[in-house]
Amino acid sequence: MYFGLSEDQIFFQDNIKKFLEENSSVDILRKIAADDRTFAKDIHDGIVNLGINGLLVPEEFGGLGLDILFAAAISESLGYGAGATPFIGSYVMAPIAIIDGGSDKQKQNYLTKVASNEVKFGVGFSALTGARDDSEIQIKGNKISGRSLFVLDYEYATHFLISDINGCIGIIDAQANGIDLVELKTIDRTRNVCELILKNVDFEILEQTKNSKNTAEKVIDAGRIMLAADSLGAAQNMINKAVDYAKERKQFGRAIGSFQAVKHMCAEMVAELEPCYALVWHAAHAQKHMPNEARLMACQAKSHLSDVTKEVAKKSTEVHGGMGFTDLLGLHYWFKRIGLNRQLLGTPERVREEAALLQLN
Amino acid sequence: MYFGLSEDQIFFQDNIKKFLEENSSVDILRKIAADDRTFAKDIHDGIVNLGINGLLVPEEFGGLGLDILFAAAISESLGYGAGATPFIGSYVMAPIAIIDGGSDKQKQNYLTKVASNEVKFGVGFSALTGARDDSEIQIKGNKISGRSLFVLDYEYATHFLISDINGCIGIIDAQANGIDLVELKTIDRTRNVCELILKNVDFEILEQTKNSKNTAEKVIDAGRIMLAADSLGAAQNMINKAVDYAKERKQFGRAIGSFQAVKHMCAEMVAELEPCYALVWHAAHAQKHMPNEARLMACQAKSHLSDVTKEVAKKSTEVHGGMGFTDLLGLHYWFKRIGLNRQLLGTPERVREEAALLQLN
Amino acid sequence: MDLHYSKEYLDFEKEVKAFCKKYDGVTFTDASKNPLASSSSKKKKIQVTRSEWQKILIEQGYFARAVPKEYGGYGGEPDILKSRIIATEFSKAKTPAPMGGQGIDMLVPTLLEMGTQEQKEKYIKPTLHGEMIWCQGYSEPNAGSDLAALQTKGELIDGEWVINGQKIWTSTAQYSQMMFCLVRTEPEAQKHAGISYLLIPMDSEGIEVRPLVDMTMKAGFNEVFFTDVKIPETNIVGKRGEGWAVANATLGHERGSLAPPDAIMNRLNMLIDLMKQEKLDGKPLIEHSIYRDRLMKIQGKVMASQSHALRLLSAKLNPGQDVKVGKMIQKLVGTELRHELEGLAIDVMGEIGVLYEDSPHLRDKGSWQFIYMYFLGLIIGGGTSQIQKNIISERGLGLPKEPKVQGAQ
Amino acid sequence: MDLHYSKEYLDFEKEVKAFCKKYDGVTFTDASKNPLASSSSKKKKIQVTRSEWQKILIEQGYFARAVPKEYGGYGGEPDILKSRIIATEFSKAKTPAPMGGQGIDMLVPTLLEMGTQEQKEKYIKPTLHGEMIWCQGYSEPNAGSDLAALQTKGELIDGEWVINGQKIWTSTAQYSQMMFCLVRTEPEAQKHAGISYLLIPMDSEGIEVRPLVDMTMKAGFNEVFFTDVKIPETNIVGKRGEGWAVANATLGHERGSLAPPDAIMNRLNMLIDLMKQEKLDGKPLIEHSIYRDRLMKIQGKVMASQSHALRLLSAKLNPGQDVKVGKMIQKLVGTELRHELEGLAIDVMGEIGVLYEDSPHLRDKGSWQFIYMYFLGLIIGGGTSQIQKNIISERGLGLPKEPKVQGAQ
Repeated sequence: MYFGLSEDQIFFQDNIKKFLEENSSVDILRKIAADDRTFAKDIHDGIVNLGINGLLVPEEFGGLGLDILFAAAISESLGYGAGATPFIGSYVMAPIAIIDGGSDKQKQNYLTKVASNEVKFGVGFSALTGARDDSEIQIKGNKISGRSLFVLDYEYATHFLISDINGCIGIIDAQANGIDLVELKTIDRTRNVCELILKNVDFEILEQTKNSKNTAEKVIDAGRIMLAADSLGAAQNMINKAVDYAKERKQFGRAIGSFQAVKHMCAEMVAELEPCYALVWHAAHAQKHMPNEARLMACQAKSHLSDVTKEVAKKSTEVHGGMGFTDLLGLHYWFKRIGLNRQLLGTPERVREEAALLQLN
Repeated sequence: MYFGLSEDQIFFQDNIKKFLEENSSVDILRKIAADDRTFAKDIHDGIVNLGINGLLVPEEFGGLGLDILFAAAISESLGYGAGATPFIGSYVMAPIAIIDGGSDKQKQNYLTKVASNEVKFGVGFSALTGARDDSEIQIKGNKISGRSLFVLDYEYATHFLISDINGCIGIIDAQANGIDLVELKTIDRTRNVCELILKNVDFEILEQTKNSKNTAEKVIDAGRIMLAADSLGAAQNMINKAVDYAKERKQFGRAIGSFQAVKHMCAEMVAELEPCYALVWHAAHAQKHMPNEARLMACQAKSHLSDVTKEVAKKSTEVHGGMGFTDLLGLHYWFKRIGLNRQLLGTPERVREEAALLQLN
Repeated sequence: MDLHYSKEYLDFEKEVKAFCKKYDGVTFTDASKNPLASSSSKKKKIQVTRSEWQKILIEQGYFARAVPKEYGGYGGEPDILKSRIIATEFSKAKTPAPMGGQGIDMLVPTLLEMGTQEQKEKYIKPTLHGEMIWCQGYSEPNAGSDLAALQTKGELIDGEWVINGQKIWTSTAQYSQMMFCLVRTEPEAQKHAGISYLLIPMDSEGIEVRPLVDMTMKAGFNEVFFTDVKIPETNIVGKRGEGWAVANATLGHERGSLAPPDAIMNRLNMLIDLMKQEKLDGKPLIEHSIYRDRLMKIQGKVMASQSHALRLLSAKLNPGQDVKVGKMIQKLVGTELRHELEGLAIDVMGEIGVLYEDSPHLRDKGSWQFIYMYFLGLIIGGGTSQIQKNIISERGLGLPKEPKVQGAQ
Repeated sequence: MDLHYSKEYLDFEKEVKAFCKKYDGVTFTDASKNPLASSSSKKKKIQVTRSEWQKILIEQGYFARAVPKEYGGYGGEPDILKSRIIATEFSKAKTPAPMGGQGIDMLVPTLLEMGTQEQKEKYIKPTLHGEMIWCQGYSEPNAGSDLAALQTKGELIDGEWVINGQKIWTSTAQYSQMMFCLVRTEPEAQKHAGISYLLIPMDSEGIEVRPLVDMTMKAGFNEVFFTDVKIPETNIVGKRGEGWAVANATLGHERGSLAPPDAIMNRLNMLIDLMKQEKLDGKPLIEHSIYRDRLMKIQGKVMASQSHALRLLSAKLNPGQDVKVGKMIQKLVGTELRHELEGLAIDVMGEIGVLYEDSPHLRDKGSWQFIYMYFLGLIIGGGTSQIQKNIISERGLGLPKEPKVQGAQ
């Protein structure tokens, strides 16, 4: 019996953290936020070199064949380092969709290319997770029309994977006719989202998703766990920064960390965040090993982490006093990463409602 | 322009506080909680001697003709002193029901007797405010059957005022045939509630309430403001006790009130509670002077105070450490008073839902 | 991540299941005076005394597993996973758990580590067999969170300790044969020094136990007054003036056990049942989305705490695993969460939720209000939430201690 | 309780309404560089300069009411109720408010109380007329909440102050002609002593203003660096070493004005509109009871804070009325509440809620995210919430100060 990350998982995490520590300083983040994309490209290339693109792709298709827990461990480290790279869409949601929903031929075709990095997916699922502006996606035969509002990881995408409101998922080529790509700007400049306006675009439906929501649900569950893990890592980094700052910064003749008010803020953050590790890992583990609890745990991981990390983001900023508010320390890059994760793939209220319905039915 | 209590109102409050300070020590409360009703009777008599029974009764019927703001001021002081006396039902909700809903004859008959203290009402409105066990009250002609679950201020009642789910309000004589009175025991022993099981009991319907919910709504609004005011007073007393204790009690060689953690708990309580005075007063004032906002403000006063005072009750107990948990200091009598108020005439969620619907329609 | 048991443990699980089946419906012939004893089931198949039951459990290795045979234990190796299996299966089958209490949980480990040979022989066996109940005498009215400030005095006169003073918060004092107690024996020494750990028979002359009613209106605790109480010089554990260290070894123990995570899951399930049964405006509460959202929020926290408990268990089994501050937060998080959960149940019931004691219409024997208040007591007791936060931030995160105060001792 | 205005004020209200009507749609010919200036309406009826507008308002007694005529004010009695009427009617009619800013809000009152005759004559009128913009130089990188620790040095050499050091959080520094500034002039004196209050022309040689980008990605603040900046000896307010007292007179002013309660009511109404427009699963958010419950909770708090503001206003009008700690809590409660309100709007919008800057699909010009972050800044700035709680508990409740620390200054 062992509950926790394996040595391999921790080793991979450490590699990513180390890479980001060396290549993604606050100065670099500042440049990326100012739309200097060459730095983002370097980070993305470095992370891909570590092997994340083939992570979930089965070994028979040239990937590493690892599981969602492994992906969660990586997502956590990307959140920790505010890694400006596609991950959740391109390398988690997309391969899972194809593994679970694709025909043998589709798997052979796309998974191999994901593993070899020839094909990169942007992923649009918000029609299913409570998009505020109606997406009006319509699939007719092999054509798709409508709007997919929040497409993740679009920047380097060669293809897009889109779901309609019924969980019917298909692939479009980024070069196909009829695609209008509108860049969206969010608070978080370390990840990129766009809107796709589609007019009668060629659409290759994943075989198993024509009449079943199952695949879409698995994809969303995995995506939510990744978001939870990303926020976990980001929040942990913010706490670490706050604790370090509280030890160094002096006010009224003493380290601010010796004031009970500051101490207790730090203690409260840790007390809330620490159990989240186990929840995220457990939920990720459940995706493979505990099918009856998999969906519920994914929902609860997403919504609980959204709430806890929102609070951590605020409190850790407060511990930094005025400096927390500036771009000088750059704490806000993590604050905003947590802010984006909270709203993606369903707000906490929406996701908890899903969790409740899972248990009532 | 003057926003606040008048000198008269403050004078009356002070009289009640003084009376309770002298006659309702924690020792007395302990005896009352142990069902020694003679002490409760003394307190009730003393409070009536101060004139609260005729408070809202118009002068033409022998009362003081004061308004809901005045009643709120008194309710606050009763909460402050944990006054073991009927008030909200007998001397606020009942007279308002009769003033607003009674025929001239009913007013003449009952209001005069309320003012002279011949008639005392127990009041049962929970059919309208979200009773958990269905009350099944049925009114047929001049007879009423069914159950009224949470009847307030029943102990000295000569009559009961009962509302059905449609806001049809009527009076029954406590001596009438067909009444089964079941005493309920709550956490708060300073006030008494019962269940009435009615079988075909003579029922004198208030003239104006036959086809209109208006009176019932006014009665509930006033009752809710009284509950809010009572919790306000109770919470203020708990804060005062906590601050005093924090100044006196020494741990680790210094007054616990010099620890930032304790200080900040006190500051948080005050910061939450202080604006509640204005909300309660404003809501009470609105009942007479701002008809368009009267209902909304009553709802918000009730629900907001329920939440703030729940937190104050917890924190002020914590400031007292282990002593807060004992019966020795008796802090829990106020804790429980706040606990009862929270659930009466609608839980916070239920009342906020009403507030929302008021604004949507 | 591997949440499976190995064959050894699967076999053990089977064994325990068989044991539980064998003793299904076991009842006790002696109604134990100790309120911490588990209540028994209805079917009257096997009847034993509480003490006999303790012996059966010890014989099986289900209790006192790591206590040497010579002191009445099983004499085996400690095995956390087996303890967990026992707890889980006993809970499922409603088999009566072994007795707990401060003697078994705190005194026995202390004696095993620091007691004399004579003390071990004299006290451990009857304690394990449920024949000797202990209470703890640490807190005093003027030494709540600040134990080092305690004032109860012990003087060594003619080969006897003569004790004067007062203790508070001594649960089970009225049922106990013995108290383990912190007493100031060297009045000149600095705060933490000068305290000794004494063992006091509760039938000694000069002891008065007064029940201490708390906000639940039950006397869950007591005050204990000492007037010239005399006990033998040898009734000391560890050396004179070293009682602080002796006590600290077991204090950590207490903090971990206050809010067991299985209990909260059971309670959450009770709450869900309640919300299916109670109706508001004709609809079960579980279908009112606002209440349901509050429930889901709490479920998220409960699931996190359950998973976290597994992680801590795993860290015990795999000593390399780092749980950092994971252990220190347990008391703070567990007690606050439980208080919040019970509070939701009260709101769910509305007016019904304030009923108490033996009132008509009471749900679940009034346990929601009782535990709501009781857990406020636990938030405060055994180190308030404020003290917990000090510990987490200073020992867990390495934040500097508050600077020494001028003029303070 | 009497919420009515007397005849005098009803007449005044009419007068102000008429004024607003007369100047309906007034616009400014000079696009003010001061970002604190109100934006103008669309209809282009009357055109004036900002400075002309200030003068019109002063002439009416609508601005600088209590400032003596000789210094450019109206020369009347202060009247809180009239101020309130002006604010309310201007807000309703969207009439441009008078300019605010640190010069008008903080420096002018300070000079009136403590300035020399010459200083009053020189600075007040152009400041009121919007021709002289000021910034505040209090905070330093190593003196955030602890102003007494400031290090910027001023030496009196040959009849001139020579200033070296650095200030931070100086909003409007890039537009300002002048700075009022705290500078350490007596290095040997104890912390609070030894500070002087100086007036520094921003075009002095040796001043460098660097914009300070904050988490909103706007440069709402600046850092200001001083290298051998020389100003006349007479540019000091109050005496040498008494700057702390001079500054404290106006600090209180700032805390009260950070979160005006009218603004939050407007914002709440915007949120309600948003919830009527945005849809989730085909239904407006306002009909989703969970979100609506969050809205109602916030509405309760907003109503309490609105009523509380009336109570404080009343206490100003009726000096006998006791508002106890009522004033001290305003900054803490107001900023936290506003932050919470803006946060709900973000959740209401879901994914749309994270859009920012000039993104497509942006609602309300991205103001929800901007203000959500900006108010986190205000929670911290001007005395963090932690400092506020110290003030409330020590000055408001009389709890003892933290004991002096051994070794600290």
